[in-house]
Amino acid sequence: MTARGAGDPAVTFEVTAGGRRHGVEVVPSNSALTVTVGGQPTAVRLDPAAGSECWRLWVEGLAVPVRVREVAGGLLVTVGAARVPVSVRRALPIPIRRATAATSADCLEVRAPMPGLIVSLPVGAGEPVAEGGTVAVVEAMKMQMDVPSPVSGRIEEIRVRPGQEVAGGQVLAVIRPVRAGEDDTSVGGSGA
Amino acid sequence: MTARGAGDPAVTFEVTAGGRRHGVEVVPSNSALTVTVGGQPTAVRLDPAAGSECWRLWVEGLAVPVRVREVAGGLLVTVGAARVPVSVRRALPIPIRRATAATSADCLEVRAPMPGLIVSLPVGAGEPVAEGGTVAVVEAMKMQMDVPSPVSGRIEEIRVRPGQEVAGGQVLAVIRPVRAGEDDTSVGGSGA
Amino acid sequence: MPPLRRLLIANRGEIAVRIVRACRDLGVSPVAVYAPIDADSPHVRLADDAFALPGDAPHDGYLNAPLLVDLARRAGASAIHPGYGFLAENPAFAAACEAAGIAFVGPPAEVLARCGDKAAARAAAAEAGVPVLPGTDPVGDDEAARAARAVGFPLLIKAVGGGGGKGIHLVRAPAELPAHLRLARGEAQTAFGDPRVYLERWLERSRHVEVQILADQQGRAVHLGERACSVQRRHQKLIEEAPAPGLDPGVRDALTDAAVRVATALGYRNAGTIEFLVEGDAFYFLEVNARIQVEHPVTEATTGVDLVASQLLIAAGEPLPFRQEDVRASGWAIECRISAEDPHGGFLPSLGRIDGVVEPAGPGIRVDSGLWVGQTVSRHFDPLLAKVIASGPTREAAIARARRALAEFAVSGVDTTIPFHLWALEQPAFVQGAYDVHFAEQWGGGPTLPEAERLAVLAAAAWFHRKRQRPALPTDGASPAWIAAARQEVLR
Amino acid sequence: MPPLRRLLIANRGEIAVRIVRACRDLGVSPVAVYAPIDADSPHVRLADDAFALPGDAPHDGYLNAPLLVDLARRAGASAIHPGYGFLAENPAFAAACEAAGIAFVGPPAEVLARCGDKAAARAAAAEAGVPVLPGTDPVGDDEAARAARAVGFPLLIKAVGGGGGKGIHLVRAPAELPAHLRLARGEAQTAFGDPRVYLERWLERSRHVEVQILADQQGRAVHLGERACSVQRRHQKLIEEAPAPGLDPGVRDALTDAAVRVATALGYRNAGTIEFLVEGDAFYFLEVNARIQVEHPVTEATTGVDLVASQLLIAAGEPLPFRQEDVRASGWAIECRISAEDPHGGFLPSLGRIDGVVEPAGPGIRVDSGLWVGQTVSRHFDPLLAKVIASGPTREAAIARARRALAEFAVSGVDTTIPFHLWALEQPAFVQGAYDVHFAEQWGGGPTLPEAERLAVLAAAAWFHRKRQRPALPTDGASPAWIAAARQEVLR
Repeated sequence: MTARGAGDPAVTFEVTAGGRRHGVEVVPSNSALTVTVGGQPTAVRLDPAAGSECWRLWVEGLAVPVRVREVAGGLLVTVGAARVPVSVRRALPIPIRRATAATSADCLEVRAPMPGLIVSLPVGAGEPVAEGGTVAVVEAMKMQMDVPSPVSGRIEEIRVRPGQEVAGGQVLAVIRPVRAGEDDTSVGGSGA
Repeated sequence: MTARGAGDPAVTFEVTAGGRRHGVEVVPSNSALTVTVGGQPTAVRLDPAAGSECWRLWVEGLAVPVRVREVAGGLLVTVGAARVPVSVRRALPIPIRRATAATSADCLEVRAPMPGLIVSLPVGAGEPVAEGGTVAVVEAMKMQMDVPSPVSGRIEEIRVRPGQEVAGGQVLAVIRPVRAGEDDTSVGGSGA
Repeated sequence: MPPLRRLLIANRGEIAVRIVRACRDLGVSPVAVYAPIDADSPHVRLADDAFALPGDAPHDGYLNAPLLVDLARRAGASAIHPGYGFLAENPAFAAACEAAGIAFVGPPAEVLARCGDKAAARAAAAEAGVPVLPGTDPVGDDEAARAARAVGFPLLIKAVGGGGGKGIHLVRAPAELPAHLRLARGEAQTAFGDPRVYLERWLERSRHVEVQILADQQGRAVHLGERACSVQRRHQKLIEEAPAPGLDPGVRDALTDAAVRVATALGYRNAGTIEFLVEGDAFYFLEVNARIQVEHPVTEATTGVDLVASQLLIAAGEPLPFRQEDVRASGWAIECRISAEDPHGGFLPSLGRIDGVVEPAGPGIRVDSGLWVGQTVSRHFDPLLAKVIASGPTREAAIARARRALAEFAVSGVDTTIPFHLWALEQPAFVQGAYDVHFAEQWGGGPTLPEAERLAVLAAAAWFHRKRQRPALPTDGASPAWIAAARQEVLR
Repeated sequence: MPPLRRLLIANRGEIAVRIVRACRDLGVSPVAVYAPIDADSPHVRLADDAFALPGDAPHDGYLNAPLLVDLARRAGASAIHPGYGFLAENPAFAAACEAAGIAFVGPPAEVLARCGDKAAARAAAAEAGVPVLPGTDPVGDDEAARAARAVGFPLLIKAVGGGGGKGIHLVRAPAELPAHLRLARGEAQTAFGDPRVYLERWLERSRHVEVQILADQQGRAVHLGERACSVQRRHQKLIEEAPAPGLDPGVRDALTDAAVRVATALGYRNAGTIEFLVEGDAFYFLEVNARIQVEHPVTEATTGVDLVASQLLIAAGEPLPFRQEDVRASGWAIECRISAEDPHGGFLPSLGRIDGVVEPAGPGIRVDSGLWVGQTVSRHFDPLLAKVIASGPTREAAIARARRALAEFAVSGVDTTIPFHLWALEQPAFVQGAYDVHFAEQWGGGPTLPEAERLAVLAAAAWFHRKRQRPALPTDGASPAWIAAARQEVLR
């Protein structure tokens, strides 16, 4: 057990990374930290390297450049070529994304894959759309991209208009799925 | 004449550089300034380049890197390879260095030429020193330097001790000059 | 160079910085223009004078041809360097410059038009005895299906305005054609102000090799060797190198010789690149890139020739100061493009505000960068932020130095392609020089390594601990509310 | 290189960063040590591990031989690189490393001792048929006057511990000898922990030319061409270049050949430099610098050989991977040393806190730097902050690029030698390559130009205006009271 100063209480929480949950204890010792993961203690130090996101992790006689980015629901930690989404349980209640009041639980939201500009919305509200059919065309950095419908269904609601700037992850449209045979209206994609 | 906004009053003062005094008027215009020196208006802009001292001066379609350092009594402005001490009159009362109470007006102060460490003080208080004789040896960055006496005379007072860190310009010793024939004690330099 | 005293740079980012430096080296006074969002950028900071453009959208700014010509005149510039992208290959812009008595640093308008007419360029190459791939003239939507059948699948849709991978779509089957045609046209319109596209046959297991050309106004054309550019994602190059690894010396000679013949046949002037697809020992002319290219530094590193300075000298009417036999390439150079893209998220653009940068340096490393702290990476512009060029006496040395430099490079505020490069430079196929245009597909979403996971857990734990102790880090954005909540709960 | 997995760097600043990079390129894990004042420095930030030294004073820290050997052992390092200065040429330290089973990256202790014994080195050179200048063994204060008469005036007092211009004093007449002897001894004690000095004849109109040597443990020695180092101030080099301008090819061949003979005669191992004075077509051996030198990058730029990586490979027992005839130098390279000195104030050290840095980059520019924002430039260490190495196909191109880079370089917080370099690179004597060791004296206190004065007035006026409008600039130091007073009076 690592000796602890009176003013340096251990902090314990659960970290989930790559689908695995780890019990983690952090104890300050000198200028470093002792981080115990699954009973295995490791001396680490995290020094700032550039701006708010880039750090240098000193661990076991090696220095590893890491980037830590805060996102909704946790952290994205980039270590070399690998990116590891990390969430911290108990300490970090992950906000659960519930269907909004306006959207019934049966409906699906189509979100912007990147921040950008809405170029066009080929299918109008109330119209049918096929799985893979284009719901919106988004442009960023001179690249245009079709945003496809994840299911066959009918557009319940369009939440954006052409020419509008949207954030990554912003809801563009809400679709009510149609089960095979439930609705025999011919459904088309962007050509509809 | 340059048009002036109501909230942009002209500021006038006198700038002395290279021994020449200039009447200077500064009038803001858009993102730049109109600086009139000796009746000659010039549009300039000063943008930060690095830290507190490095700037980029935009003037007459050219950009000139300048460094502006605040020193006692004014500014040191470095333009390319040249350094120009600049003082601003009326706006900038230059503090006159008066002899301190402990030093009679006849005495001269010997100051440290650079910040550093006092290595030795070869001549003691009350002892004679020749013009050019070593009053102190100062060391910085592995370089040692003799601090010579500007006159022949007698050490009135030593204000530092060996091993002491001193600032650039700090008074090391006070010397009372001896006019030729006034004192026939043989005076030596560092060998005394 | 008396006639060229002042030059306007009609571009932004790292290439504008590059052109400023070439100007300085020749004693030419560089003048910048900038979109409002670029006001504090390095190309503005390093120039002698700078003019604001009226808006961030390209058509207001860096594509605003009449305004750029007018600004050059007002700035007293006798030449305009268009960089790459934007107006670099626009014959009308080159003609407008000439009409205003301003030298356009690039080929004359008629050569740009000839190179831009892809079918004509292909025909000229074929006539010069250089193998070409089947392709079309610019196609309308109506005729596209028939033209595609004639070309054969798989095929590429390419923008006539061309370049930088923008507007390029791979089509494997006739059914995919209409959707891709529409997207490609939209991108071409945005990037080049020209919606025209054409079709070209695609070879599945090919390598992309290109040859650098310099041609003076006296009509002498030389090549400066080839570059390998097969590490591509969405038809955008990610890594380029010179020379091309694994290229048979006979094929190399035939390629470079063919490139000079194509350039001569087209009456080419100034710096340009002749692109080829190579499959085994066979090669096919693709097109001419009638501009300085992003990857020009690898050729500068191996030949010692300053290509951008050469562009200025040629534009000023100077003859090339060397002949083909004087060009000696030695060593190896590799360029990694650092772009604001999320390599773990399908290389989608990553927008945001740069709040910290550490660029690499030291032996064998050149960094051409447009990065600055405070920079807003917007959807308006190409995501290229900087380039790391590593060179050394051998390919092995260049790769080792590139890895070292990438590990030193830190960018905070947006995702970048650095993790992809760290991965690529460790892959056996890359290290052995045995890769083709499909190489980057093996990246998938990036590696998942147990060791990285362990380090990420340690880093996350230390990060939280630090956040608890030092509430305020110097960032612009407010800390998300959940962090505050988490902090409270951790403290209990 | 299996035996060398981890290496301790017993140095600081730019050379420690340089060694970190060589380690990375070879897959060796670099371990840093640091005086408390250097805790946030780049060499610490870039290493795999870092150990604090107990104090800032050199004898507590970077000269603390037993502690450094102990730290290497604790860090699991199998080698120590001493850089230059500090313990680089200390035979006892090299012996202590060997005794502890740690490879010292440099010549073995007995070779260091042989090179450090200047009289013995001179004798060995003379025996190898190389001309030498009159000089002495280490001299005591009593015998100095007589020894000086034998050597002849003018002469130099030089430190036995040697290197970097420290402890070197020029003496033109017998009367000046005692004072200079005392100062030189004091400096030698501080810099090298060894107060011994020796005397050597000085040639008034000579040029300083040195030859880079690499010698492996198998006994093969090669040279990598010469460097010209005549731009000196207080016997500290300010600018170096490779090759040496205006050197007759026959003299060059004789010099490099003599250098290899001296190295062979001394049983030299690892990287070293053989120094010569050249006067007309005559040259004289001066001494051996038994270490990597500050100016090594100009040789790296012209030969493509990584000298620091070569040092590591030789220390690991590898034979040189090339022979003399494989070494090909091409192009030109110039290094400007950026030091914390006030060139307008007699090059006195400028101490302070760095609060802003912009380093140059781009084609033909390499920057080796130990600078960081927040750095305290203290009296404890050498004032060298960074080096700008400019290279190009011709000397003219290298000079143009060096000028461009110096204009981009901005350091806030201390005075630097940048203004001197801007001046030097414009001087006809330098541009023509026709300069000797007196060149830097022409600087005087720097130029006074009416145009500079006019710009300074404009800058000062704009600066005051800005200060009035924006009271808080992000500096650490408080604004002097007189500024506040001035502001009030300006506002009236």
